[in-house]
Amino acid sequence: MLHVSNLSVARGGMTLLSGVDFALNAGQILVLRGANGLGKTSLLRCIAGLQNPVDGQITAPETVAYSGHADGLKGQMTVLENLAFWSSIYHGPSPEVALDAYELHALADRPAANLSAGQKRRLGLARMQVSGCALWVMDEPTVSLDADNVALFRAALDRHVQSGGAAVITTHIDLAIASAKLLDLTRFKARGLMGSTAFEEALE
Amino acid sequence: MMPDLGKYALEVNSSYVLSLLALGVIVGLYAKRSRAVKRDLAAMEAVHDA
Amino acid sequence: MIQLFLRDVGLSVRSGGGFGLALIFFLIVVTLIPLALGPDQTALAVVAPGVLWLGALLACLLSLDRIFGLDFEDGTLDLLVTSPLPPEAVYIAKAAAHWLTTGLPLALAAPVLGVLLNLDFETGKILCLSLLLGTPALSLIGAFGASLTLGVKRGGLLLSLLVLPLYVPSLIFGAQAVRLAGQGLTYDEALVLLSAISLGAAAILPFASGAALRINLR
Amino acid sequence: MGWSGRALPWVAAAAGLSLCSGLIWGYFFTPDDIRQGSTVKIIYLHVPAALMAINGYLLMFVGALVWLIRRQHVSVLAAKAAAPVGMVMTLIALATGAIWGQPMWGTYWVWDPRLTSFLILFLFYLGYIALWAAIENEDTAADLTSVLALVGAVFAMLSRYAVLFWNQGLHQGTTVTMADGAQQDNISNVFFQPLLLSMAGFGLLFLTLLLIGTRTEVRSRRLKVLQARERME
Repeated sequence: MLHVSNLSVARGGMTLLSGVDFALNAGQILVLRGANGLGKTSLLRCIAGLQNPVDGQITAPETVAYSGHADGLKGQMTVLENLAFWSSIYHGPSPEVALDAYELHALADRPAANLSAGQKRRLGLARMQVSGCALWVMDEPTVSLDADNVALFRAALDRHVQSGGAAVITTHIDLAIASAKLLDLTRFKARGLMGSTAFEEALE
Repeated sequence: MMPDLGKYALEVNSSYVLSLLALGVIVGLYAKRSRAVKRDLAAMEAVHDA
Repeated sequence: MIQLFLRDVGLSVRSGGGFGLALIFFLIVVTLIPLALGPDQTALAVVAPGVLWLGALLACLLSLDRIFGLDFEDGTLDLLVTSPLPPEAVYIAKAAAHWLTTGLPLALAAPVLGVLLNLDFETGKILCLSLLLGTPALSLIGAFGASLTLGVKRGGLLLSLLVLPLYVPSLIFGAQAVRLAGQGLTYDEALVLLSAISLGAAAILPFASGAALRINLR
Repeated sequence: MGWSGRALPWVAAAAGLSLCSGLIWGYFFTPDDIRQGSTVKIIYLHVPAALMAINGYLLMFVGALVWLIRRQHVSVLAAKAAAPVGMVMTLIALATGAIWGQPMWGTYWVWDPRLTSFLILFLFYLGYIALWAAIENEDTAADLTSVLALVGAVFAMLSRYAVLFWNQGLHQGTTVTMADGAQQDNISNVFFQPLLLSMAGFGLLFLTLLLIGTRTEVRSRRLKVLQARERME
């Protein structure tokens, strides 16, 4: 479903990771590990199509569901309205399933602005369900979630991969997902290699 | 030596002075920045090559 | 795309959405003009077309940074660009929502405020028509400018600097049409050219703006 | 970087020579016009500056286009280097035009289409330079300013026609026709030869500054890369 080969990723004109290779099939979860500032987020943004890689190739489905550091919620809209909006943008399944998965029924008519940080995060994760996309690309999904809610997330993730989906997740805590493949990005760290060689050519 | 500019001397002279001043300023700025960047780059490359 | 348009319109009408601020600004500008120029009725009627067009243009400028700014800050824009919706469609939906919540109310309010500046009813109709034809260009150009200055912190002033020169043709043709109408001359040509700018902007700017959005989120 | 470094001293010398000789010829050794008196000598500054103001924007347009299509860094850096020079040229054209206008039209500023278009062109230059300065990431800035330059060029043309529509104007028609032979009808050789020389001077000066500026931008980008590398190590 996702195939990444010889990928180089840059941020702010500096190549952070190079030679990244991995493949992900339907039904698999890939957990990317690595220190802060290593380039995890930049790698995910490349996979989601928000950023162009410096080098290498990504084969991914046409649309993927991406979740970043910000949840992209509108405070003036209720929980249900937020989900319904994203469902219509993706032409995805109805919000009911997502409300079930993250036990958001009681909050459905509450404006998103009145939610706690953990509740907002749950709503952000519930958005992945209404996207209907097979590949989930998630950046630190469990930030500000307590143990119970991490369990909800794990259950939702399990259901997603069992129905033929796949997910790429970055995290710096152990999610304890038994089925997940682990990939430490530290060994792809770019050493002394910079982007923008064009200027050196121009100087010749 | 000065040409007789008649009653428009002020206009003509101020045009020439202002324009040459403006050109001088932009040339000066470009030359100054060019020198500064050239010097910084040379210093940086010297450190790198060493 | 229609969903995004409806959501943007809905958000701006709800509390804290800023709907109506442009209208209030427009009203205040029109109130201040006679205070600055003096109460002479004939003098006011002479400057009314230009003042009303300029007031509408400035009112339009006020809300531009909200078009993409709010969605950029809370991460929605990232999600919209990764969704099946192309950035060009995001731009069109947002510019259209901005027009519906800003340009259209301004166009409808202008003849009413024109009464305050001694603008006669017939000319007021042309003013309304010229604003209806011209404000789409203002929203489209403004949203383009907003997409360019997305990543710039406190980019409001820069946005005005970029957008105002682009507003020149619309302002000239729009105000000219009303002025000609006020003098009883034919104004068709100005209105046609005004609509041509709006149509042209709708044809070219989605691509420029879509590119700018992609570049900014990179 | 190689050929431009070798060419630079020659271009600079040619620029200095033709500019000085053109302006000296124009200032000291040309007769006064019958109607305009000695103010005719302002055209040796006004016309070349106006020409380079427009060519500067044209150059930015081409540079931006080449960058967006071919991703040639040098072309966008040339566009960046051209902008301040073009802006100064616009300023000179505006200032000399206003000074010339005072005795001729009786006022420093009239809202004449041509003057107004130049004022708008000045605003476009300002916007382009301000956008470059506001964006930190260099490649993002290159892309966004290029998009602005393309859209700006379209709107600058539009403004030109809008302004003509708005006011038919006082400005005399273009004095210098570029078509061969036609200039004799318009402007006599006494004025035309030094004008041609100072036009060449302004053009070569523009080219000199463009070369210096582009080389500086290239070096400055390389410097930034090296600094970033140093921070990484």
